[in-house]
Amino acid sequence: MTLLDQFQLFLKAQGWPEWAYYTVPALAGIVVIIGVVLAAVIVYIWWERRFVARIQIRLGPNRCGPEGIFQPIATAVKILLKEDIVPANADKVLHFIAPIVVFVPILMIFAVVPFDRGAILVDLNVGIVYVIAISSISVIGIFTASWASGNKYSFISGLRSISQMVSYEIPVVLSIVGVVLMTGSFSMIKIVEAQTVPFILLQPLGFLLFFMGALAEMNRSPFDLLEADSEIVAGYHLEYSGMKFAMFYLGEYGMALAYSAVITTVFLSGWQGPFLPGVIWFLVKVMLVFSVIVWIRSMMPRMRVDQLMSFAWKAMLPMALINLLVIAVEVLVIPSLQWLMLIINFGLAAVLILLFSRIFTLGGGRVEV
Amino acid sequence: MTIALNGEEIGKKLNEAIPGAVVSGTKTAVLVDAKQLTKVAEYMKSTPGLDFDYLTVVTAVDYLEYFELVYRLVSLKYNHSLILKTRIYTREDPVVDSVTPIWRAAYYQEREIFDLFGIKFEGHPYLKPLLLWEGFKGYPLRRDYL
Amino acid sequence: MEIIRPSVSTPQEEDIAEGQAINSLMEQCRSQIADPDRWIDEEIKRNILLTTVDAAIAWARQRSIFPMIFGTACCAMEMISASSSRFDLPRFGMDIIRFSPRQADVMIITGTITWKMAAAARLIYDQMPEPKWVVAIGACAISGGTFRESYSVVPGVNHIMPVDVYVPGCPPRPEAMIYGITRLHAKIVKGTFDNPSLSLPK
Amino acid sequence: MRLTLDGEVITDVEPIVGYLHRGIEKLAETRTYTQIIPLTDRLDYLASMTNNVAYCMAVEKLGGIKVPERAEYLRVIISEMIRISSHLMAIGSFLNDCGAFFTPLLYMWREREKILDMCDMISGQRLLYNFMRVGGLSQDVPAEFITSVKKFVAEMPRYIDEYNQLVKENEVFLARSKGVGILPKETAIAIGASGPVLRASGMKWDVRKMDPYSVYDRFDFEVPTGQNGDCYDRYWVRILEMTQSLRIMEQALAQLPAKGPICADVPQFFTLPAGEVYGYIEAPKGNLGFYIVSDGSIAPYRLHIYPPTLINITAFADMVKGWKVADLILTFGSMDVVLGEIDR
Amino acid sequence: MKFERYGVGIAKGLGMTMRHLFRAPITVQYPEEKLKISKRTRGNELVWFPDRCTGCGTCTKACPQGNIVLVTHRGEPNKFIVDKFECDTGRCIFCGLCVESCPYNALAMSVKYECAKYRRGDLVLGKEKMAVSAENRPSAYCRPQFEEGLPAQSLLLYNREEGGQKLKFIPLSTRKRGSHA
Repeated sequence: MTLLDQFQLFLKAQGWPEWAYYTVPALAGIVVIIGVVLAAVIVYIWWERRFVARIQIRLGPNRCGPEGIFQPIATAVKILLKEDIVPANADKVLHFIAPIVVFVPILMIFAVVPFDRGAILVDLNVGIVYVIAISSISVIGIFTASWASGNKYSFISGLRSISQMVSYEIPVVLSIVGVVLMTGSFSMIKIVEAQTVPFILLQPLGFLLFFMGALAEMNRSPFDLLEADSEIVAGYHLEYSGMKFAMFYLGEYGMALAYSAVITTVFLSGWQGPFLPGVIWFLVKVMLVFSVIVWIRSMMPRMRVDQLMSFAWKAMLPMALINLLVIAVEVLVIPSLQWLMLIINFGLAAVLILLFSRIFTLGGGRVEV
Repeated sequence: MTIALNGEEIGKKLNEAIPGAVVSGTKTAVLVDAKQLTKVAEYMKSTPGLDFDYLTVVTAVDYLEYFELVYRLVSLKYNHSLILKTRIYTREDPVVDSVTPIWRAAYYQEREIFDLFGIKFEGHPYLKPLLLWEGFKGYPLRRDYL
Repeated sequence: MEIIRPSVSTPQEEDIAEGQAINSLMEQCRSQIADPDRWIDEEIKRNILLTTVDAAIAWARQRSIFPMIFGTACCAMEMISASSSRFDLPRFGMDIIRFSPRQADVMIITGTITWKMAAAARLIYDQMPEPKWVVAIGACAISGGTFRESYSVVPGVNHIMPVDVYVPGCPPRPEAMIYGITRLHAKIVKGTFDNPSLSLPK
Repeated sequence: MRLTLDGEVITDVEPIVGYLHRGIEKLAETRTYTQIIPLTDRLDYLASMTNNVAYCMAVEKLGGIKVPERAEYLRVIISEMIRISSHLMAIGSFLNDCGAFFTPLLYMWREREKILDMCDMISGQRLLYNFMRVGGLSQDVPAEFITSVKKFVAEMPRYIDEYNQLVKENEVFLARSKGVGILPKETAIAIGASGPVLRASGMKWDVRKMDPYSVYDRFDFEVPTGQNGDCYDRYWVRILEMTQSLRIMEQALAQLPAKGPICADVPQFFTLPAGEVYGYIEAPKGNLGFYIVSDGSIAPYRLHIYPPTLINITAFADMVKGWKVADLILTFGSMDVVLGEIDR
Repeated sequence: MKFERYGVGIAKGLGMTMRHLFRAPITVQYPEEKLKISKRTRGNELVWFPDRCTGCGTCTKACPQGNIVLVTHRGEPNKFIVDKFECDTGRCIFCGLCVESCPYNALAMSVKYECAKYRRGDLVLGKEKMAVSAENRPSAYCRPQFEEGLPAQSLLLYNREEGGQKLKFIPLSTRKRGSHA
């Protein structure tokens, strides 16, 4: 029973017409979700700027409001009021559509993210599949943007984004399947409820693979090839300004937030935790995951395109498959002995990492021309 | 210590190997005939005992009557150096042989001289202005510019 | 003023086209562009009250400037110093350095602008969306500095674009640069600089 | 930089320079010998002290001016300090080109700020010092300078350790930089490369050792070399050179005469005997030379600057052909290119 | 290239950044707290002592780009009266050669560096603006006699206790509301 269902029943009891008690809760839920997500994005942008600044032994933005918390709002207002430029050789229609295609799916992911027990917009019984499906739509927007800009740097960025997304989708899905095997359901709520022990402990390797794949899918360092500013200036949103750029910008952080939320839900046992209310636990965990992403970003060099590809196909895919196989056997043979699973899976992670660091080579070659 | 070789002795040696190449040899430098420059350069690079494999500075000086090209050669093997000079006695369309095929170090420096002095280097693989843009009028480092 | 950029294919043609563009730009930019006087006259100022919305917009613009650092020479190093840990320009909300002119608000010209570079500088200035500002940092950007007599240096960047704030020095200290940025903030907020209440804390 | 690409693979590259060509050589013909010193500052603006030293040494060589002992030692200390700061900048921006989001750069910039502080103390400017004069230094250094340099020398090795921890063993960094952008030894010699670029290719050639100028023959230091000449070697050679610079500074501080004149008696406007001279030193970027032709007046007849970075990028096309665009950026970053010096 | 160290290198780097997270930031909050700059600083203006200047014009000769304009007429014996003394700080490179060359110590560098202006014309300094005053103080560049009045430089190298850069963390609540910067 989610909060929305309760709201619906309440309206029904008040004697509202039938169409109203379906639409009103849905609309209210959408508004709340969008509001919460945008507010969270703004807080997390501020958090990233301050956190990176502290790692870099400086202070970071601290002039807008207390400790600079209104900095992202100022940024947002300013960007919205900028002049909107469409380049002369751009594809006008696609140039307009692309930011929307990037931004909307990211909001849509949050529809199935449980913020608390029952605090979910819609409890789909294929929730996790929905997340994976929706999250890869925004790459189409990225590619559209890069094509429509009519700029060669943007286009390189778009090509990179497609190849990156296609290769990293597979290990991500395979590492999720391990979780699904253990839970026995695709539903996000069921996944959270199944985690008496967080799955990060039960499936360390799955978590690592999912985390790396997520980093690649949200174009964060060390996989931030799309916007490698030293190589291809600013990537796909090079030719965008004003509101459209704001959408890309929010989309970028929204994506990071969405993946943090999914990781929290799937591997860190979601809202569950002692003492505090569920939603606080959830937000704290999301913050933690996001901080780790920022932390990694602050010092990792960027990988090269071919190294990125070979890493996905030669290292992550076999590891994910072996992980899946072992978990399937475990679920079949010892479904109730979680402490044994824990030991086996940690051992497996260690062995596979050692093994692959021996046999795997990042392609570092010169292509003869 | 990099030993600066005596130009007089080298000049004598050079004149024996390539007759008529040396115009004069002073203590610090050897002045060679511009027409024999390629031959001299090859001799300098390949003769055992000289082995000038490392070309450092290539530059030109405008003395109004003539352009003087200066090459400073270093041998990493023997740690000695020599200054080689040659002169071009024309201001309109001066041409000299390029040493880029022998020492690649001269690649950019000859392009720069072409750009700023207007001296053409025959045999240079890619003789285009280096620092200034196409269509710049005049050669700024000549003494009569401006 | 317009820079002619014909479509070309081979490198040679490209070079020649670039040279033509530079020469035409040199012809066009013989005189200085007057400094933009965006402030309001005393007379009008008494009659116009800035609304809250305007104030909010000005606040947002002032607090989050995306700089387009057009750094060519020595002053660019001091500009990096100013945004590095010790002086930390990002405190003013300038930590997102966008390398794309489409998203930039202020073009910070640090270093000598040669005629060969001037065409690119002008192009980037044209590509920036309104509202936009230009800060010229260092003697070379302001007037050509010690290279002013040279055959290839633009005698002051105000020959090719209007400049809002001049920061003298060769190179100015990072503090001086930050002071210049705060002057720009003052200009953004009120569109004027004669208001004594705006003076910075000493 | 004009690139021809096949997908993301580079088929041809032609560095196009000259966007910062300011005509320093022409301007120098109209200025007196002292007035040229501020111009030389603006060549390699990350290491302007060494430019000053190179120019002053060339003039001193032609004029036969003897520099006092104390000035020589101070010159050595200051130019080694500047070498460290230049290398820090080079490594930091190289790591930044790798994509490390400014953090290593900012850590290195912290130490660079310390050096700039000390230069500020002696010369009054943070970047372009104009501190050397023909015949010595413009002013004596304050007493605090020596103590702060001693403190700097004492604590710098700790920071170098920190840098090594930060990225030296990072797998992604190794994968990106090892074996990338190889400059073989033969090519390096043929193109006349110098400085860390030449030494990373395995050639043990340092002007400070092979042709000691100033008082460098009195110090005991090593010349670090690499084996492969790839980006990683260039990075590593620079790190090692910083350690050697610290060693030199330590010895110079110990041998520094406590008192004495700091400048030979040279007036502000002076003439040199007619003639020509080539003076060169080992600048942080490589072999920096000044070729001066004098006609006996107060201004040089011709001043030519031999820029190490322009020469070092001669073989750049060979190094990156067949590699990806990302490698090009990395290789270019590892060459430590300063445009002020290339274009003059 | 193999991952030979099993990710240990990455972990080391992450540890290093984490260690820096708990170090004090080295930031100077510029408009509120100012670094004490070098005594010899070559600030971005010139200081002129009108009573000492004889109008000899050595500074104009020493200037590398001929930036100092000096117009005089003959007054008392051995002294010129300065009609116009002008320096375009927008063009000056603050090399200090004019200060160095002045035979009567009548010119010094200023300690001022907050000189940003809105108009190009404001950068040209005349006699009045360059004359020595309480705001326009000389620095000790080539003028060691002024060294005593200036504060000791705060170096990043030293900690606060040793008289180095002062790292006072200003909490935001104490800062004036609506203060500009």
